[in-house]
Amino acid sequence: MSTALEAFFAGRVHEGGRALRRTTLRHTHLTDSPFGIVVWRLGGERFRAAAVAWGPIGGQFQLAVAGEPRNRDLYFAALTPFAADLCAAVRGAAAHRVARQRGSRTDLPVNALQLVVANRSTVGALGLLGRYLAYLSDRGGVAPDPHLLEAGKHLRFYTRHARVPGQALIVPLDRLLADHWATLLSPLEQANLAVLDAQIEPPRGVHAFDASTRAEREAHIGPEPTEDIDRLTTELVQTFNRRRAGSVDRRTVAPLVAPIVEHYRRLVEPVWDLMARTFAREQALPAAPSVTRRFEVDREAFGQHVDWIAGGGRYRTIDTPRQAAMTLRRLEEAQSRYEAERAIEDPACMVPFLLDGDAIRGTVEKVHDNHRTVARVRIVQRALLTLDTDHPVVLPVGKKLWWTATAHDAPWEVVSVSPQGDGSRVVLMLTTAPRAGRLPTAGARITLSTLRTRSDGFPLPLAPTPPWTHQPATTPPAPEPIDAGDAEAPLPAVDGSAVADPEAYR
Amino acid sequence: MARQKKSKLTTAQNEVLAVVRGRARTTRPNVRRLAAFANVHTCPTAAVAFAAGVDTNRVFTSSRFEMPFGQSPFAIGRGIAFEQLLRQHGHAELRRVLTDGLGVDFSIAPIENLREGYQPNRIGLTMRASVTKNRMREIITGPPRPIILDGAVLLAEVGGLRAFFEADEMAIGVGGAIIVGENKSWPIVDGRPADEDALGSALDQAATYALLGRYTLDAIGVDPDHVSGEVVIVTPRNTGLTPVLHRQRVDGRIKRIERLLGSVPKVAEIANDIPADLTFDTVADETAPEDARLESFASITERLGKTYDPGSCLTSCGLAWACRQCAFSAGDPAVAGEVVARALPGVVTLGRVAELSHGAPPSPAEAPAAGPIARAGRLYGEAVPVATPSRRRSA
Amino acid sequence: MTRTPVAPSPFDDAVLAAADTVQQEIRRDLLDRIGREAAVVAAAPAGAGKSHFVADTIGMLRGKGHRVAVVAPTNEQVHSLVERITDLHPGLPVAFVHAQGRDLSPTIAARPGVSQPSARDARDHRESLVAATVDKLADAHLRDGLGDFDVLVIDEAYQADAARYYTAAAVAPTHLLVGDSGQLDPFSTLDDPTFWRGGSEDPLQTAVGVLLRNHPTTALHRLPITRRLDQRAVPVARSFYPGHHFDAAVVDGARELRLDRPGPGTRGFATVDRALDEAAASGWAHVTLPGGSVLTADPATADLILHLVTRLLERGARSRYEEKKDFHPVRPAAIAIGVSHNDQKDLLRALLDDAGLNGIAVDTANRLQGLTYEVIVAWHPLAGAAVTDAFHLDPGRLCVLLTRHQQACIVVGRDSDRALLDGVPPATPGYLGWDPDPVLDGWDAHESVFDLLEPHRVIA
Amino acid sequence: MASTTSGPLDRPARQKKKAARSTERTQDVVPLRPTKRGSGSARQTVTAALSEIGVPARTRVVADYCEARFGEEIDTRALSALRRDERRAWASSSWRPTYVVPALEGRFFQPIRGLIALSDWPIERRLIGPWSERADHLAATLQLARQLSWLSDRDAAVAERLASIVASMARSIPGAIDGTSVEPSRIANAAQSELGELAPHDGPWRQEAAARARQQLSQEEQLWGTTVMVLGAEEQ
Repeated sequence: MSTALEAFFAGRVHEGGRALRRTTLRHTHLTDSPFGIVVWRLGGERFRAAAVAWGPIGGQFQLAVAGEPRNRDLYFAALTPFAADLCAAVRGAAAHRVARQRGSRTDLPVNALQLVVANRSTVGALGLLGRYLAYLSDRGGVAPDPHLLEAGKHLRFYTRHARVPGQALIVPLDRLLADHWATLLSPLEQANLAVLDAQIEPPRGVHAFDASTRAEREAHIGPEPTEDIDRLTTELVQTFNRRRAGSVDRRTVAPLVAPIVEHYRRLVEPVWDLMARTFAREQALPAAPSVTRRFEVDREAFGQHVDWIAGGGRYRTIDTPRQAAMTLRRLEEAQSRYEAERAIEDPACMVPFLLDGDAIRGTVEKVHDNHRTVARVRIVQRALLTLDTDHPVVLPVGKKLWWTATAHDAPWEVVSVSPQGDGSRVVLMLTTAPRAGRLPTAGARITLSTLRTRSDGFPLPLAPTPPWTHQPATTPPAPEPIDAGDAEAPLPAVDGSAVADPEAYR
Repeated sequence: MARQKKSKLTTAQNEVLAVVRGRARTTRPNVRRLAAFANVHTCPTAAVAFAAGVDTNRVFTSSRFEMPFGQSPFAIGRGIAFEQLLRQHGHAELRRVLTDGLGVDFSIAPIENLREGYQPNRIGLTMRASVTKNRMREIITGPPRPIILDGAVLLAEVGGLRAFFEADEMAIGVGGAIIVGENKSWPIVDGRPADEDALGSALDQAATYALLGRYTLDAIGVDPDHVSGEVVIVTPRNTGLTPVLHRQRVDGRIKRIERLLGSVPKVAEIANDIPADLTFDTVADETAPEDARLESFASITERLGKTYDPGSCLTSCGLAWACRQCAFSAGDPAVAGEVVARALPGVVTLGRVAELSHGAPPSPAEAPAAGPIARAGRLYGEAVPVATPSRRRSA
Repeated sequence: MTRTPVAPSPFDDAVLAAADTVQQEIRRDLLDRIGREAAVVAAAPAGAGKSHFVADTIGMLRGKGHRVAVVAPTNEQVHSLVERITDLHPGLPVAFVHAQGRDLSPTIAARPGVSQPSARDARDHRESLVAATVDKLADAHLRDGLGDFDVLVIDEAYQADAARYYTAAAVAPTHLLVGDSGQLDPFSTLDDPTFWRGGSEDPLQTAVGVLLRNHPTTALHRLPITRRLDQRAVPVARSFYPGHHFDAAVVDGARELRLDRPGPGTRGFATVDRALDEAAASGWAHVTLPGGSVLTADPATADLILHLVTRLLERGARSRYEEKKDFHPVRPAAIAIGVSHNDQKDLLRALLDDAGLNGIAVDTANRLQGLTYEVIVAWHPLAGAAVTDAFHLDPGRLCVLLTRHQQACIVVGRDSDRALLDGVPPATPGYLGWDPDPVLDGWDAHESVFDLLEPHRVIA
Repeated sequence: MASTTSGPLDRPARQKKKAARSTERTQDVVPLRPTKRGSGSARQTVTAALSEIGVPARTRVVADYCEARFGEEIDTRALSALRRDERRAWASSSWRPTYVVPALEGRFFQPIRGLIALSDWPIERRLIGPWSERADHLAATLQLARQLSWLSDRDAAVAERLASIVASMARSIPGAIDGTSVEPSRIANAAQSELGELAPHDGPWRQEAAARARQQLSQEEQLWGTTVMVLGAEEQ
């Protein structure tokens, strides 16, 4: 990230009164039938989704509200329809496969279910919910609805996959907007979708800043409720518990829960609309070429996940050293490739690299494709490129740069740099045989950078059994149910004004 | 160990501070306020408010600058319930978790419960503090048997004034050491906290108690290192409230807290050179118009100076929204965050940044920052010829 | 000024003896464990003579007929290992298995016994001493089944991460891990590499870290000596190795840096000359430019550094050593410039090349790890910064920059750098099962180094 | 803080806020400054003005510039009050933003009355030697002339107000003013050429004095000057 560019954006946004595009293209694949999820938790209760809304983005949502999510029976009864829909949607998307042209054995799902949520904290909330549901114990011989367990496994998969740079299986919209728009918001403030949206499209005649501060006060996105929201919730839940008098019978509870459902419907509706609007806005932007490649990687992971689940597979809750090592390598790979693809395909994304001296741009003065030089022992043919840059550049001799048109191929090596007009004259030598397609034409304006889209050598999978050095003295616990506590009776709520030092319980 | 000497305030000084507070609601320093202050300790306005005991979280009550720092009743209820769970049936759970976690048998250890039987005021706190000190002394004088202090009270000199800090628990006599414990009601799942920052601040709190414990021992001529540099955090495991204990070394954090206590401005000094007639009275006046309150606040920050850094202020200071408003009004680059502010040595306002990006001639002072910005402007112009227009909603 | 006559023995015999004892223990423990899945860790401060010890130990192991694989993270490090081994044991067969384009320098390659076979050939000929990078050995093991050694020796084991160690570890049951705990930890390009932090599976913990975590009873020895640094450099170095005592092998005055032509020269060079004189006299100089925050690749700082090295050569710097008792000129190849960022490196490289000083090395701390020079010019990580952050506070980075030199180290920064450490460090997150805190530890290390350098301050 | 790009919000912050107060602008626009001009906004305005001038300047010039450029009346007496507050703020905390500080004379490094600078400038720029005051005047005139020509086709009103200041500053510069017409380019050239003659003297002097200052003075003294009492000079 270039600090100069960030300063430029801040100045222009302050001046113009609205956010500016960071990109000219969309760098995340957005599907036509994304599956939206909104979660509201009970304050401080990390495993208790007091309300879950789901449905097609841009369409109607369904709402599941337990009333008392800390009661296992009510909670599961409320979550089951959501779980069932999610499972159906996942299996549906995975149904159709195409044979892979290249590479791995598994066939590739034609599609993959794309989840869309308001923010990264919702991703975290779904991860914990998934962890809770995926390993439910059948307490008292009562096996929970299998959809709950399966949905839990899906949520676990999605939230872990969320760490892959450039992935599009689960899209937290705050991240999507922050990637595409420059605002006056500090990183912390960018976590609020409504605030971001307000700076991107402030009401006419209102400065982005004023619009966003108002949104910050008035819009609530969740999943964690504010004090005011839960003061309401508290009253409603207490009444509900009093009326139901311990009953968990659907017919008895259904009428009583209505006020709570309304309470959450009022909270979900604006978030749902906001998600639809922001999603549509980004979808309207032309997609960068490489999003299909990245989504193909996503589809592969998605397919493998579904097959694994279908085969009754379970996921570890703690990586083995092998998984961790291979994941790290995969993520680093994905990250550098994503960065490179963004900048190479999108001129706006190349700007920071030009500013930071990691890329140079200029006009090709001439190309000499029959230069002879000694590579180790033998004489070889190489190409020399003379580039006149727009701006003075500092480059050490021998520095390797990739022409953006051949970023997957061999680099050019700096031979010399000398002042020329307002900029510099840079002579570079191609580090491989000059073939057609590898050489730019004289007079062309080209960009070379440190970015490349191919890594050297594909890594081999590690041995399944870890060496003795990597075997923990005590073997890590097998995945275990974590729902033991949900048998406990709901805890009494206490209003902050009623305690001497409410901060003490943060 | 250097220990600040506490000093009483003169009547005059107290009057000055009373003027500064005006109608503003007040607060006493405690471990969390101290931690919050650490995040804004370079801000002169925050320093004055802290010294004068102004409750910054409530200065802007019932205005659009009041920040939602409150917590859900469910969250607070959970916290209280967890504390109770640890104490019920003669602290059975606390004993169990300490015994399991520290490998010392606390099942029959005496428990000094300092939360009950003392007046909820400074007299009570003073008594609790002296009991705490005596029990701690026993680590060398008394028999080598484990004791648990529930609600130990430790003395601190904050800004040269005496303050009381209440530790969750203190396990004395663990292999000849004293171990400080902090309870949190958020869960640990698969050996990981849901939030590393929450764990970080919990460890900072425990580190504060450990440091104050060392001060206490030092003051009574006992080797301060009897207070272990290792602390314990007690949290629920998974769903529900079943407690589990985690040990962690916090030597680095203890050093940090020592620095912090050392850098809290002396209340007396602040009282002495505070500009006369400077007061939070109007700012805290809920009957006054919002803009008047903001304006009064603005003039305070103008006279004292302020540092607005969204990264730390928005999470730690109740004045942050008002500060942000002032910063924006002044076109202060700080609104956009530290990265931007850092990129602009010699350039004072965002308005000027925009001008420089349009090619305004920079002054010698602006030149270093101006070059890259102007170039950014050119490059962005090439890349994004016309700013992508998007449908505007009408207000 | 250390113009003291050379002591009869330039070495501190007590220190040497202490170090020798520890080395004997390490070898004994290692031999005891051969044939079993067990390891010995040798933690060393900067410049403890690890490579020499490794080469020596390998000779011992080969003498007893054990098959050995020796690895290090980077090719440069392995190259110098091969050089050391052949220095100490001329003719001893060493097979350097390398990736394409990473061959040994012709002179080393030509030495008797040295070969550079493919992984497959190394396997087929059952080479009994194979040297490679950690990654290459892992690749050769997975791809071509190279392995079945008696002992795996890892140099710079604190820079090798657990992920790389995973495969390399499988080539032999018994391991000797030698490393420098003060240098930079393994790093990742990920935005948030802390996902596994605190867990025993963390792929980013060091090879030593994962070993000790899973096998806490592993024998751990600390070498109490530094051979590269002399007594004047030791106090600074100690701030990076809390709880690890060590002393300089050479006595005071055993080394000397002399500038033949006197400064100060022209007015423009006044500061530079004062800095050089201070460095020559005391082994340290901390040159500071006017305070203020500047770009990372600040041209003024780069110019000053350029002037320092050009002037150092102009003034005919000569040095004297414990080994080579008479003065010899300091050649460009014996000078290096250490930086924190690649754009600083690029800027300086370009300036030096223009000035015809291609012989002088410029590199980032990560790449300078394990290397030795006579004189180092270090671009202070905090130079001209506006705020501190984890990257620039990392004690490992500062440690590498300030412990590469045998004669003198010149640190270049700004007046305002020290003030960055006024006030209170930022609040930091916590990780269960992971005690160190780079920010807080770095804060302290930086502060103590600033204090130790203060007497050598030269205001530019 | 002017600019010409279109849109209702592109006017300078202060003007925008005036607009917000006067005309019936939507309620969402919060006044961009406290409505009364306290010592408060003086601080921001003076800092902004100085950074645009870029060299130490007489309070009078700064005040005039503030008025011309930002439409802010600055009472020069308020400036000394401001300086007291500034120094208190500096002493009272580890707060280290940009302060308005006095320029220092180069022998005893005492503050010079009525000549102000910014604390984040390198000290050599804040020191005043035999040639410095003239050099600074030329540099300021040069910069304001450039500023003028850039503004003239962007914000006529401001440009007009600025022109008179530039003119009065340029009077003392030979060949800068031809009769009555204010030609920024002509003024710039004149200032530039005289500056060219002074630089070889002023530059080295400043370097040398700065070196001395940084050897001898504490951080505080480097900003606020020494308090040694010498006849004729007094602490302000």
